Amino acid sequence: SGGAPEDGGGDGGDGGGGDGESTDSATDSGSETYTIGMVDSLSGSLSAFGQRNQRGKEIALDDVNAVGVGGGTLEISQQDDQSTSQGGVSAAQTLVNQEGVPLLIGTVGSGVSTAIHESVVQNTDVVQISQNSTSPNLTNFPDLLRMPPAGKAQAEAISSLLSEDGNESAALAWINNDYGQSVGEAFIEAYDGEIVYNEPHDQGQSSYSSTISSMSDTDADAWVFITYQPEFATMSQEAFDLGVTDQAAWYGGDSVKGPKVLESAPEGSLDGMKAVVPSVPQDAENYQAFVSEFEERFGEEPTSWSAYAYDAVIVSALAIEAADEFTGSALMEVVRDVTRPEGEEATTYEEAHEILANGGSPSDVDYTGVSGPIDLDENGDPVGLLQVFEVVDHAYESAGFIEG
Amino acid sequence: MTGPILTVDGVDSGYGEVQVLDDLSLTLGEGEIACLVGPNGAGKSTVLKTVFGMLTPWTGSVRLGDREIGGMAPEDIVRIGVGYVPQTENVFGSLTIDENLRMGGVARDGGLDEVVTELYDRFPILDDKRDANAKTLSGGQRQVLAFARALVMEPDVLLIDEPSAGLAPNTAKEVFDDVETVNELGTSILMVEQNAREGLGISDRGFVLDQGTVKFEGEADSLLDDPEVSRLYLGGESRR
Amino acid sequence: MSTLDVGAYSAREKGVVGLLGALGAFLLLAVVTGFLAPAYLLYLVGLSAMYMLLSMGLNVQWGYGGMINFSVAAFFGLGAYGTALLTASGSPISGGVSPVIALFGGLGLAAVLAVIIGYPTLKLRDDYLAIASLGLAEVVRIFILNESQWTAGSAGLTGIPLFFSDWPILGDLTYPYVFYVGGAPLFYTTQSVVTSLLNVVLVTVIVAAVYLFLRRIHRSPWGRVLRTIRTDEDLAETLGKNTFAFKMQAFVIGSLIMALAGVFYSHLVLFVSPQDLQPITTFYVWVAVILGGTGSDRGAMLGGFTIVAIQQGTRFMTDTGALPIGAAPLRLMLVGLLIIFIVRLRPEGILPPERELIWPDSLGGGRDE
Amino acid sequence: MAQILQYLANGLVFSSIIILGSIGLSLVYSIADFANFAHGDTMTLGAYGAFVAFGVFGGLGGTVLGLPIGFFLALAVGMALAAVVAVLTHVLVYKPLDTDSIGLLITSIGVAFVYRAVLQGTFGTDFLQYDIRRSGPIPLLLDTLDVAVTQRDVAIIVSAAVLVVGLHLLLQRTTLGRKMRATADNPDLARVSGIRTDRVILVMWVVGSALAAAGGVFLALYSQLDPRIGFNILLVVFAAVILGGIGSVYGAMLGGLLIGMLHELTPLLSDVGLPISNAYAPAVAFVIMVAVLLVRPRGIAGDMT
Amino acid sequence: MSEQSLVSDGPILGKDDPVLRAEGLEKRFGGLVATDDASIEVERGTITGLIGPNGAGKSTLFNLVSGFYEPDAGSVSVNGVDVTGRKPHEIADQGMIRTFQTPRKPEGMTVREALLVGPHDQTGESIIPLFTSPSTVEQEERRSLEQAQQMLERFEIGDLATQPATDLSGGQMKLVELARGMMAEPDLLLLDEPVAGVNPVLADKLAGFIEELNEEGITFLIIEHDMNFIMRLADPIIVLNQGSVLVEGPPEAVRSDERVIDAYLGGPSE
Ligand SMILES: Nc1ncnc2c1ncn2[C@@H]1O[C@H](COP(=O)(O)OP(=O)(O)OP(=O)(O)O)[C@@H](O)[C@H]1O
Ligand SMILES: Nc1ncnc2c1ncn2[C@@H]1O[C@H](COP(=O)(O)OP(=O)(O)OP(=O)(O)O)[C@@H](O)[C@H]1O
Ligand SMILES: [Mg+2]
Ligand SMILES: [Mg+2]
Repeated sequence: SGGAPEDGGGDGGDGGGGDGESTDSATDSGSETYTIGMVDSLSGSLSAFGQRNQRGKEIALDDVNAVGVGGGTLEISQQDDQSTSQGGVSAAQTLVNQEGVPLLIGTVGSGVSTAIHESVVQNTDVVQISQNSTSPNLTNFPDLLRMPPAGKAQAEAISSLLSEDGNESAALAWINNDYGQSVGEAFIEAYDGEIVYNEPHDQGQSSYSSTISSMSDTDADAWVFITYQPEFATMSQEAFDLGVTDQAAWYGGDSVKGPKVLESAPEGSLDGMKAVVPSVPQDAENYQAFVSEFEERFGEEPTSWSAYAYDAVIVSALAIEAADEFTGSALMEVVRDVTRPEGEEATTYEEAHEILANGGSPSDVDYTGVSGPIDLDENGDPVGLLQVFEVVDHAYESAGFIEG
Repeated sequence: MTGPILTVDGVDSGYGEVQVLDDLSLTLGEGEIACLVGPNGAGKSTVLKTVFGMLTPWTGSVRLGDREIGGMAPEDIVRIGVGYVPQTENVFGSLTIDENLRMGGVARDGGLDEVVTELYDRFPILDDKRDANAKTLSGGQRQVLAFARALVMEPDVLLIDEPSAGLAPNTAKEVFDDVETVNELGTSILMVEQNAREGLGISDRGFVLDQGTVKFEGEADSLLDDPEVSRLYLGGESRR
Repeated sequence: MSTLDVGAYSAREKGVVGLLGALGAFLLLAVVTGFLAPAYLLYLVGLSAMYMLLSMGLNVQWGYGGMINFSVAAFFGLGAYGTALLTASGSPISGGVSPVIALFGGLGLAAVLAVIIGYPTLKLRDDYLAIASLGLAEVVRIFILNESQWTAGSAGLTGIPLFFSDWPILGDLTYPYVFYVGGAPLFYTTQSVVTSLLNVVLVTVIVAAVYLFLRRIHRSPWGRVLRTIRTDEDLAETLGKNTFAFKMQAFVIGSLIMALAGVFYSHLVLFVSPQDLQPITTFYVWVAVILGGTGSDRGAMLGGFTIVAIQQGTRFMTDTGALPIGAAPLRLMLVGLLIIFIVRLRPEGILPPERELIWPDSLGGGRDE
Repeated sequence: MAQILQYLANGLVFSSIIILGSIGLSLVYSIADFANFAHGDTMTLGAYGAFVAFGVFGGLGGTVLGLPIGFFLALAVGMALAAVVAVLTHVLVYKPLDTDSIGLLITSIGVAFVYRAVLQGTFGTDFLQYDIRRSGPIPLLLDTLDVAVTQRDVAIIVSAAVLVVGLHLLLQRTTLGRKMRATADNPDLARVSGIRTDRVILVMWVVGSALAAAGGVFLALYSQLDPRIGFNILLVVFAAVILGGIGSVYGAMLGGLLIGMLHELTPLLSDVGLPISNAYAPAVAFVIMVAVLLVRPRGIAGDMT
Repeated sequence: MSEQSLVSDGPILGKDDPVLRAEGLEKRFGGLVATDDASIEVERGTITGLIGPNGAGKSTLFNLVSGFYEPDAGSVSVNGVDVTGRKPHEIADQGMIRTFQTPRKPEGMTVREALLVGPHDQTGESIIPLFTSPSTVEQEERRSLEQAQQMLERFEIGDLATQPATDLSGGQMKLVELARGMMAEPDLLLLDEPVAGVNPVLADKLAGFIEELNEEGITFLIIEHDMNFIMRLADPIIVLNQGSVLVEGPPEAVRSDERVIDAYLGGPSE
């Protein structure tokens, strides 16, 4: 039963919980407020991601509260991590130690998420779900959950795509942070062709022409970009300006795909590029609904980052709904279960909530989100479904799916 | 001599909250050279700074002719015909001699080139170094430059703070001669001089300042002859 | 300012002391009434103390000797990395060393780098030193970022133990999460108050020791020579002072104090990454020193505290739950405006150095700070 | 050979942007006597100003240097906006302050935060772009010299050159340059000489921020626009100013050219047998900068005026 | 030497016990030769005067011997130690201290504090003794403080002791500059126009003070344009012109030397 933090315990009600007891107190008290925390990159170098997160979160919060959670409403207390680990730790300290939230969504940067986990969350009664961190390193912290699949699967997918397409050598440019480094390493490990160029680049530079020039100096069959959208946008423009866009086949990870990238690239310059992106089938109903809602509100297509943030909120809400009490340990017990395939598939919060409200146990639900099947494993990583996109006539087209 | 061209009347002034001038009054007659002498820290430089708008008088008035100039900004005071040679930091170190002189004349309407040429004639020491940065000048050369810079405006009233400090005897003589020449050409001069005997020697009138007030004033010659003034403020003999 | 106030506490200082007292009382009240969680307060105290150390370190360099050092973050980072590389379970080179020994590792690393950076750059003047040190700090950061075989690169270092983890009694105290009094949890808290308390004790001891040390060396002929160098190096040289040696001493001492802050940070936050060496930390420390009052040790401490108050306080001003999109910019703006206003209202800093650098006892009694 | 030419061409474009930024910074540095950390955000401000204006004028027909005329109008608007904001900031923030150069520096960090907060609050943090088509390398140069240079590159270089020459004429043909230097050297004496230092300082802000804005606009044109572009490039601009020698406008230009080039030429190091990764490009630029400073402790143009 | 009443052409070299010996010093600034084969010796125990027209190279000579400029040619030795090319503080360590023609302004220091920097080799200038022997430091400080106060009183600026050293009149700054140099108690003190801008009555008193110090064993080399002052104090007087030594000799003889009158005094001296 979803007790409020104040009374710290289940207060009974009807409906089934994980142990057969009630989880829904909607009937006796309809005004409980469950406050969870969210650390997001609202300023600093990752704030563009943070901003997308905010949009996903807003929609999710509305979706949850339209139905209700634990008989009450969900509230998210939010803090900015300034895209730095120091900022992230302070943000999490405020939420966890001052406000006492039992569940913390956070955060974008893999390094920052790790910092929060190490210094605030570990050994405490708090569940942490990262909305955006993809570094394979996070797999080493089983109690640090996350929404996006580890970059490793992606890297492997890219590498097999490369081989399938008959590329015998590759030039790899990766962004110099935890994400780029670890995905890059995973790619190198997986790829059996020759790596002829393998260099990091710093985030937020105004020019990457030296990177592009160096890549074009190699005779690699394929260029692989493990970087973020603004950086990739700059690179693709510079490549176009240098007239080397056709020199090799281009591949990229999730973070280089986005409407903005296409918008900013000269017409046709990216045609033929392939990007591997964690996703649900595009035609899935819930995803379509999310897209149209998103477009209506913000006037643009969502990226996968917004979808992860959306799902992070939904999964948290489901955990609250399913848990006996509103404490970290109780939430931790159920949070994985609500996402796993044992149960009945639910593609929206409403559906999932219904199952739980009707007495379903946590494992009776298999929430499949707008970002993918989720299915959190014992390491806290989701099992992602990966989708390959190819740029055709200056638009992304799905070119099939790969199991993560 | 007609009425005073410059009148300082009952002025209190100072730095921040520290008062230096205490109800100080003095006048400079048209066409006169007047010399301020007194111990170090008496407030001589402060008088000039107050007249020239570097400091605002706390009370009292400063008048140029009939016009009140107390509290006016220096850049405006220059434009109504007053020139000033500060005691320290009186040249633009990173500008050349030529630029220094031309900066002296930014408020001129025209004829800058002529005046500057004339000044080079008058001070060959500067002519040799037109394009040298002023910070490379020797102490004495700097002093001459500072004096010349103020002359570019051909002011009606010139305030000079210790024109002879650091000058070799021959150069000092030249500068005093120049002060006299400028004066003869119609500029009234209020001068501070530690080389008191020489300074009073070329002056019409003198003021002895001590602790922010005028202790003695009168004809320059009578001050020079006054034994008490001599003993307290002027020292035994001429310093050159 | 007419005369330098060489007497007892000025009205301004009394004001500041009063204000601090009031603030302390307020915080205490907040804890007692449950508005402020003790664990969080202790974290803030730790963070403030860390910034105090950084500010005191920079104050030695800039406030005493006029060296515009823009590599604060690098020395902070070296201290943090030094101890982390030696103690962390995730360290690629060593790990498992006792934090007490690692402390000296961090300091040693910082001292070596201080000499390496200082040697060429301390000959430069003012702003040239600023940019040179900033540049070299970037080099250090880029090195740590890229040489992952030694530093774990951008992934950062995890598994750093608490400082007292291997101490006989204190080490065992570190993991009860909740304090029970008569079976009921005393605090609603999720992280160990004990751990935080130990951190605070540790850092208080460090801050106090550093402060006492600095107070002695500052108001001494040594500090006076540095102050002379600060305004006019040539003057100090003519008087036979080996200005380079003095500057190097101050630079190394300052850097060591910054590294000390880094060591503490490592064991407070238990995670370090190259991000911690971003120049933004340097800017914040500069702001702290200037706001506190350049050249004043107490000012530096107060500045360190102030900067944390600004950073964390603005968190609460905007922390209204359902945040509008503009929350982050709003906070950024608040921080910016606060900085502008403090400089406007207190151009000399909150606690400017008002005393002469003359050995206190030699002026006769009652002159101590 | 073509390789080197290509790097040089890249360097020239990048340098043009840095130069525009560094001139303004250098002016403020010498005349207002502080390191203005809000300068990068002034660049960003100009770029956003032009972005909004381009939305209005973008449709205007005709092209100059391959860019729509509307772009140049927008550029002018961006420059004007930055100038107005800088003047306002001077009047409201810096002028009333009674502090030294470091106090001003710290204040400018606060100012930078405020600028950035406004931009971020208004436009969000995601990146934007001027809606101008890219046309790829100019075929003639590609065929003859095997160097890829776009019309856009040329436009940036030419516009920067025009602005720099314009500034040069302004400084040389009028007494403004001298008045600025006199004011920088000794403000009191400048006033004593009759220079209206208040006005000189205003003009300095106008010129410096307008040029910064131009740099910001070109930077955004070159890559893309987000609230941090100016701040991200600030360190490099500072390096250029210091390398050139503080207070020397021409030194700043030289420093800008050098730093921009160094930044783009790092890949050449591996060609000459120094296997230094591109990741060390900024580090290499900084190390070379420090090395230059050791030889010339007051910058390249150290004692030049 | 003392018997000789005629002035010598060029410098008098080969003195018995020179504290400072500069030989063939040359310094060029671009095309300009500021110092040209200048040699001087300063005999221990004397007050040696250095005069010459503005721009003759006097201050440049000071800068050369004190290590602020690197000579293009020539050598400098202090107390018999060759110090050519050494850093200023190393030369100061040999027992020679100089003052500046344009007084330095130690910001943020009080007048007495500025004076306390003067004494050489203070125990408290090293960090360790601050902790190991604080009492020695304290004693030294007390002594210096007392000395500083006395000095300021002699210079008639005793009441300024706790004023900021930057808020002074032009003449007061010169006095502080002079007093600080004296605090160092060197073997040789180089004074660059110590009384320019100083009130003549006070200048007389200072002359007396310098004589006292000289009797206590400090040697002086003084640049000064104030004839009254330098003629009273100095013997011998060296005249520098266009970068090299024109003549050297006892004051009266120098004063009446044609060449000196031509180049420097300009017309018959009073
Ligand atoms: N900038 C300043 N700030 C504060 N006090 C000052 C400042 N300048 C001078 N004073 C003080 O004001 C008093 C008068 O100084 P002023 O410069 O007018 O003296 P002066 O008569 O010109 O002396 P001198 O002959 O030494 O130049 C002195 O006691 C001095 O200490
Ligand atoms: N740093 C420098 N760069 C260029 N020229 C210089 C420099 N320093 C001095 N000079 C020149 O060298 C000559 C000698 O200058 P110096 O300062 O030694 O003269 P001085 O004898 O001390 O004169 P004064 O009595 O006026 O102080 C002057 O012509 C001066 O302009
Ligand atoms: Mg005076
Ligand atoms: Mg001289």
